[in-house]
Amino acid sequence: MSNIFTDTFAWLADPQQWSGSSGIAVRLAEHLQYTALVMLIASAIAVPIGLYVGHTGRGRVAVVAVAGALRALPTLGLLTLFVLLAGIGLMPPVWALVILTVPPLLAGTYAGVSSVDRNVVDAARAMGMTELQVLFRAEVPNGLQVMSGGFRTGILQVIATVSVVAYINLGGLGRYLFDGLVLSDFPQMLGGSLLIAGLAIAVDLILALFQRLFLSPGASAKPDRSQPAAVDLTDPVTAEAVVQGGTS
Amino acid sequence: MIVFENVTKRYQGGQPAVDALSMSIDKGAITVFVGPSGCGKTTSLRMINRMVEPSSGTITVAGRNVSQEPAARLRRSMGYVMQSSGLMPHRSVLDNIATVPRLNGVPKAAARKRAAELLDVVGLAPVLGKRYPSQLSGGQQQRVGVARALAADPPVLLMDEPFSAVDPVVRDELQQELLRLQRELAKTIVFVTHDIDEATVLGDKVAVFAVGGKLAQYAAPEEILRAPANDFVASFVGRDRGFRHLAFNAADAVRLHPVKMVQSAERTVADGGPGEWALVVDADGRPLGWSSPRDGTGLVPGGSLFHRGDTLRRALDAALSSPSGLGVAVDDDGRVAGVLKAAEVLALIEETRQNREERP
Amino acid sequence: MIVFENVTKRYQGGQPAVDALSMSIDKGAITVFVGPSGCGKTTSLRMINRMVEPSSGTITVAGRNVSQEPAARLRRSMGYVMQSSGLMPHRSVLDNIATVPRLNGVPKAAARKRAAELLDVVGLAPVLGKRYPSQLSGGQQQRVGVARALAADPPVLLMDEPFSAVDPVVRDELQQELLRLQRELAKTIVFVTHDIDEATVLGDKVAVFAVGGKLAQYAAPEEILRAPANDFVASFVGRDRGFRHLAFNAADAVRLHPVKMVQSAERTVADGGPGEWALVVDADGRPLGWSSPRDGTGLVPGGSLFHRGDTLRRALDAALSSPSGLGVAVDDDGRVAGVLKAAEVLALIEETRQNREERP
Amino acid sequence: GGASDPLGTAPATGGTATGSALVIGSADFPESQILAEVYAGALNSAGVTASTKPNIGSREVYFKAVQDGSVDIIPDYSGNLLLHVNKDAAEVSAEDIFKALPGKLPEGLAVLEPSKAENKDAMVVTKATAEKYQLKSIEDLAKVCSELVVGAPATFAERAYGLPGLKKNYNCVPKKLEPFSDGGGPLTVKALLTDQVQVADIYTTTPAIADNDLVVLPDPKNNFIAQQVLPLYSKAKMTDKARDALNNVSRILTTEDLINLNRAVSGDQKQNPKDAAAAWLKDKGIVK
Amino acid sequence: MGWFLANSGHVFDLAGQHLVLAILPMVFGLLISIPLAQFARQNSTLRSVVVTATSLLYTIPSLALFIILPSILATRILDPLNVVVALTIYAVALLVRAALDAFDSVDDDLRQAAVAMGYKPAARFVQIDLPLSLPVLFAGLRVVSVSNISLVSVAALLGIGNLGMLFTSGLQRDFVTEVVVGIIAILVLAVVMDAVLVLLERLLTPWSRASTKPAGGASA
Ligand SMILES: Nc1ncnc2c1ncn2[C@@H]1O[C@H](COP(=O)(O)OP(=O)(O)OP(=O)(O)O)[C@@H](O)[C@H]1O
Ligand SMILES: Nc1ncnc2c1ncn2[C@@H]1O[C@H](COP(=O)(O)OP(=O)(O)OP(=O)(O)O)[C@@H](O)[C@H]1O
Ligand SMILES: C[N+](C)(C)CC(=O)O
Ligand SMILES: [Mg+2]
Ligand SMILES: [Mg+2]
Repeated sequence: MSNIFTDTFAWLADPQQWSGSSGIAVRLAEHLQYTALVMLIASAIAVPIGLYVGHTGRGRVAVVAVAGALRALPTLGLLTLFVLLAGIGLMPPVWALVILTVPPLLAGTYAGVSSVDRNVVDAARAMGMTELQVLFRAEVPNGLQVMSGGFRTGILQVIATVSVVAYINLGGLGRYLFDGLVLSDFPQMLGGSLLIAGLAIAVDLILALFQRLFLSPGASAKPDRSQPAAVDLTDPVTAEAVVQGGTS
Repeated sequence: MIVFENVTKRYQGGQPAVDALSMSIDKGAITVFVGPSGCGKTTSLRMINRMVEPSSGTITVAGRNVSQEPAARLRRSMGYVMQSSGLMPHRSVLDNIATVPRLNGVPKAAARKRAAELLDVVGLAPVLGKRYPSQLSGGQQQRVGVARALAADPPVLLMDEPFSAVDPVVRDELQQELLRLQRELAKTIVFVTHDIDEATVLGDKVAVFAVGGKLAQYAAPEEILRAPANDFVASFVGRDRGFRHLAFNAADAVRLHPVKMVQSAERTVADGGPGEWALVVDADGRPLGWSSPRDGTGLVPGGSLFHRGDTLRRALDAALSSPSGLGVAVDDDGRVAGVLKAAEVLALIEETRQNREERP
Repeated sequence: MIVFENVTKRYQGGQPAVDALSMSIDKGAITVFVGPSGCGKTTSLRMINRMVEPSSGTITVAGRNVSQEPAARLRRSMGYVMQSSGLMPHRSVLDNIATVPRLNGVPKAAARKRAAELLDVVGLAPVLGKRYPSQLSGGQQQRVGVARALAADPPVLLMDEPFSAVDPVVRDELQQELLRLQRELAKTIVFVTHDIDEATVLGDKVAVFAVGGKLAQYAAPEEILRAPANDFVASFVGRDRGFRHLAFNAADAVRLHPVKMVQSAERTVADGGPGEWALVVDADGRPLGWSSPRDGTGLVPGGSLFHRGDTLRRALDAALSSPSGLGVAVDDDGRVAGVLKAAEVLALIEETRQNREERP
Repeated sequence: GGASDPLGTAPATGGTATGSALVIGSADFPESQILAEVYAGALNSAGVTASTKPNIGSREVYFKAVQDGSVDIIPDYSGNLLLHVNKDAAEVSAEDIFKALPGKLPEGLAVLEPSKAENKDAMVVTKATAEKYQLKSIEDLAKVCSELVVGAPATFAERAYGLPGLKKNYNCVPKKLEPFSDGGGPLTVKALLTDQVQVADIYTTTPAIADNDLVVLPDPKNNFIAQQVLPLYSKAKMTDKARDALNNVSRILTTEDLINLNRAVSGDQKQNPKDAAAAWLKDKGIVK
Repeated sequence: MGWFLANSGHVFDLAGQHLVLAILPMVFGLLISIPLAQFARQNSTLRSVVVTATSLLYTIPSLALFIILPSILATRILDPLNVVVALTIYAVALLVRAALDAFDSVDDDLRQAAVAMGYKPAARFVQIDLPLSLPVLFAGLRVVSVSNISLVSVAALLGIGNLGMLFTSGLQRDFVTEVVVGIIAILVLAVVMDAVLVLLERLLTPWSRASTKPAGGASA
């Protein structure tokens, strides 16, 4: 049992595993492609709705309900359903993942916009900003902190769950889990898991860096929060708690 | 300049927040809306720049019906300052001040330059311009709020309890600063507060609102203190209105008497011999305290000081607070100019009252 | 009863928040700590019940060094009230009040019974006992906070700006209520505020703290207003201290004069003939306003009223705020008892001052 | 292994050999589940209490499950079972394989009599593909192998009969292996029909072969060795009564039965495996 | 519908197993997260370490965890314990954060008031901090509940009984109805669990429903 770990590292260190059409490099690239595609589609759906609801406060209840329902849909079930209905291919799994990702993005965007101090919004309006200006010059820049929290939660979920999607016949790092599983090849599975976790962490660190670089230090100054985590990996609950807390 | 005509605001299905308000706000003056919590002050103020739309009635600014103007443009023509400064946390102080000029299409560099000037106008150091709002104290934030409201040089300034979140000392400072600014700029300012003291200090005219959005009295502050229109106003104005009202009468006519003075350095046990209070002063003639008629050594702390140009209120307080019964008057350099007597101040007060009686 | 001996508190690596404080707090009296923000009032207060541990020095309560007592037990022996009422939102009002007795092991029923009594003591209706704190107004919450602090009948009550979050009218009420309670209960109360008015109204003794945690003056409020120990205290005490100080002198000796009165119902145009102000009263003899010497019909609003037992401050304000120059004095039923003249009040003030001068 | 089951959702697997209920496992494809139900039905009818634990996974997983006592019996296929326990086994015929098995199975495991029913992996193409490349048998694949994508379970890459076998026996190295997780099920068939893969590894008992007019390429080199259905069991809990009941099933079961059972479950009827098994058991008179 | 009626016993059976697999991790997750969060509150370094570490857990793919756990726990591959442990790990990843937020949501003045009244730390935690943090804690718990119920289905890939089996079986049999029934059943479970949690929260926090408007001044 102890040699599982040494075997895993041997597997990871083997240059042969990294090259070729089913090598780690290709799998990694596939994994990122799926993730990017899913995030793109999910953002295109969730962000405008989140901005609208956050800005106007209209449809809040509906959005919370829909986001909750989407969250309850099992990705594996959707995946099977879509594949059975539409056949194999790239898009059915992608849609299943999009449905998984919309709730955190929606919740994050909505919570981000509505987390902005109402006085700031009021002042913006009183200064003569149009509604769009209020949204993009006051609400979005100040809500970005929370919004990117939702985005990071979403992207982490996608990266982790793309692996489940390999169950059908997509590539990505999840292949190592399934191939390893049917063959009882534990080093391969463990290696695949480590790669996925590593990818998630790396992506999150990069996003954190972006956040630090592009977010106004004024907007992120949270004097009341004792201290943010060194690696603020994911904040799946807070953004959603803001949304959910409002309903109960 | 700003005219309310029979304006009523009713939020969804409730009692009126503002009830048939008709009033006319003077150009170039400070008009203060004051009243207890929930009486419709904010609502009235916000109807001026259409942050709230009236349920009925019309509001005109400089003769133009506000409801005919595009809301965003209307708002840019009026500065707005509120209790929580409402500064954009993600922008530097300079950029905050530059907001409205930027919305009006002023180039960035020019807007920043103007912002830097305004920083000086509101009495803030230039270095603060680069900070973020969260890095300023509450009082500084409010000054930035005022600067921002002034940036586009709007003729009208709407201020909703702008100073109520800062501590009393800073509030005093900000009030004086506002009065100083107003002397230079002569804007039409509508100022909301629930503090009657602030209202009487700042207002050229004061509108007292009663609960239910009714205008209870609208007059000069002096008149409101002297002659509250009804019990509601009287009780709102509070108990000390006799004293406070004195603040509206200059004490120029009060007589200053000479007083025995000793330089602190020259004092001996014998000084201020029995039966007479002597004022102890420093080398420049600034008052330090009193020397009691029975004790030449101890320094008795003095009362409040009366500065040349102060009001009857200060004059009387100076006399009443002095251990010798003699109020110390000082000149602009803080040097003793003489002493005043309570009885004489009172006589002056009575005279003022009788003059008022003669031309009511 | 509570003694600070050379107590210093330094939070991690900073300037002292409290600096070498030595003072002795009287048993059964209200001692007020007052001073600007950050001057160490709260820190000093909290060292008494060990919410904060001193860096050096000792504090004794009734002769026992607090640092020798188990903290939890010590705290249960002192009531504590703070600005935000600190009520437990998840417990009913009664259960909130019963907290400390319950911690002391009093059975639930007995603790609730005691809580119900206390509800009455602080002037709250019994029905409120079943509510949650969020269902009370701010003022009611503070009353519950006081009741809770009193529940275990502790000899000492620590109060940290308990009334600063409620509006001025309610604050007045709460202050009066506290004074009434204290007359009955005679606790040792340490009360923190940054409002010098509140300090002078409530305090048997007032400790003025200066920034840096230094005790600037510790004396009776009357003395602090009359003779501030230094410029800091004088400026902190503020400009109106001449008037405010008058609040410490009873006006029992002031002479009441008769005044011409007309019943409101009986007024005619001729009333109050030329040259004389007449007081318009209702059928019960309560003042309604003045009838001017030149106009028999109009009702001129009256000034503030002087109630029997009020201080010189009220007496003078009544005279100064009256349009006739005559302050209206009323008895306990609000009926006119006579009028008083400003000059006579002033004479009384001067007399008081001279008496003080004679026995310094 | 050895942690006790705290949930009670899995049937008890306690060590006493007599009288305790038997657990029949199954692999992660419908036929195996049907067979498990058939075994369980037959056992119950013979008075041996048996329950099923379907869908365990691939052989690597369920073999361990039998070893560690999670299940007691599982329907398996003789050839693949032998290859699983002996990677280098050279046996090809049904008899040889069955003979070789007992010697290779680990301590505590054994197999019962095999049935005539057989289900092997097979290389299947569409009629169009067969015509296009003139494919008569797997041997013909060799020439065009490098142009073709093979659809198969991921394990096909490693199995003796999989890519290694194709290369060794037929010198066929496909362009790509497209892995499918449905064990030659509907996805694989769909991929084949839509030409996403040109060759698919589909079990010979799959009704879809006949239903879609697919061509099973003959296997002259016996790359796909005999695969008779037979029960693999853990000796610990086997009783004579149970043994007789299972042997009785194996005596009756044919390949045709398998295809029909599969059609009942995966075809339009969508019978659940248990019902399909029950119907068959009744039909054959095993259950009255 | 017909298929569901014919197989309702089977579906309910799976739903039962599904529910057990979803609920146990929530309970264990809470039992672990609350003390962990309370421990992490001690200082900001500890806090960021704990938050970071638990967040990392969330990045492990569930499938990988189901597979790897047996070799770590020495459980059998089919042991539902693997699923329970894996989902407990995810629950902890979410709940530690939620619990920290929940404890932060308690007004510090209240804590001070409790200390000033002479509460000892343990009593204060149980009587003040815990009840008052319930609303935020429940918000987190509701997220975990939905997420767990959905994640349990992945365990079907390993043959561990739950509603996810309807997906694997539906896929192999090309049977959409079965998959749809599975999805709906999971949705129903999630909704029911959510309703139960909301109800539970209401029962546990009667004060939060009290109207915040002071109803009529009844002070004397
Ligand atoms: N957006 C709103 N919707 C409904 N009612 C409102 C709204 N804004 C204000 N009100 C109600 O209208 C009345 C007047 O409110 P307004 O804010 O104008 O009072 P205010 O005098 O400014 O009080 P304060 O001193 O507390 O700021 C109040 O009863 C308030 O509850
Ligand atoms: N827990 C703490 N850690 C570090 N510094 C503190 C702490 N509490 C108070 N201080 C500092 O000690 C000084 C005195 O604080 P304290 O709260 O006693 O003042 P205060 O007189 O009560 O002020 P306020 O009127 O604002 O309540 C301040 O400079 C404050 O910043
Ligand atoms: C790791 N997650 C639990 C986030 C997702 C999954 O693997 O299904
Ligand atoms: Mg307002
Ligand atoms: Mg304090």
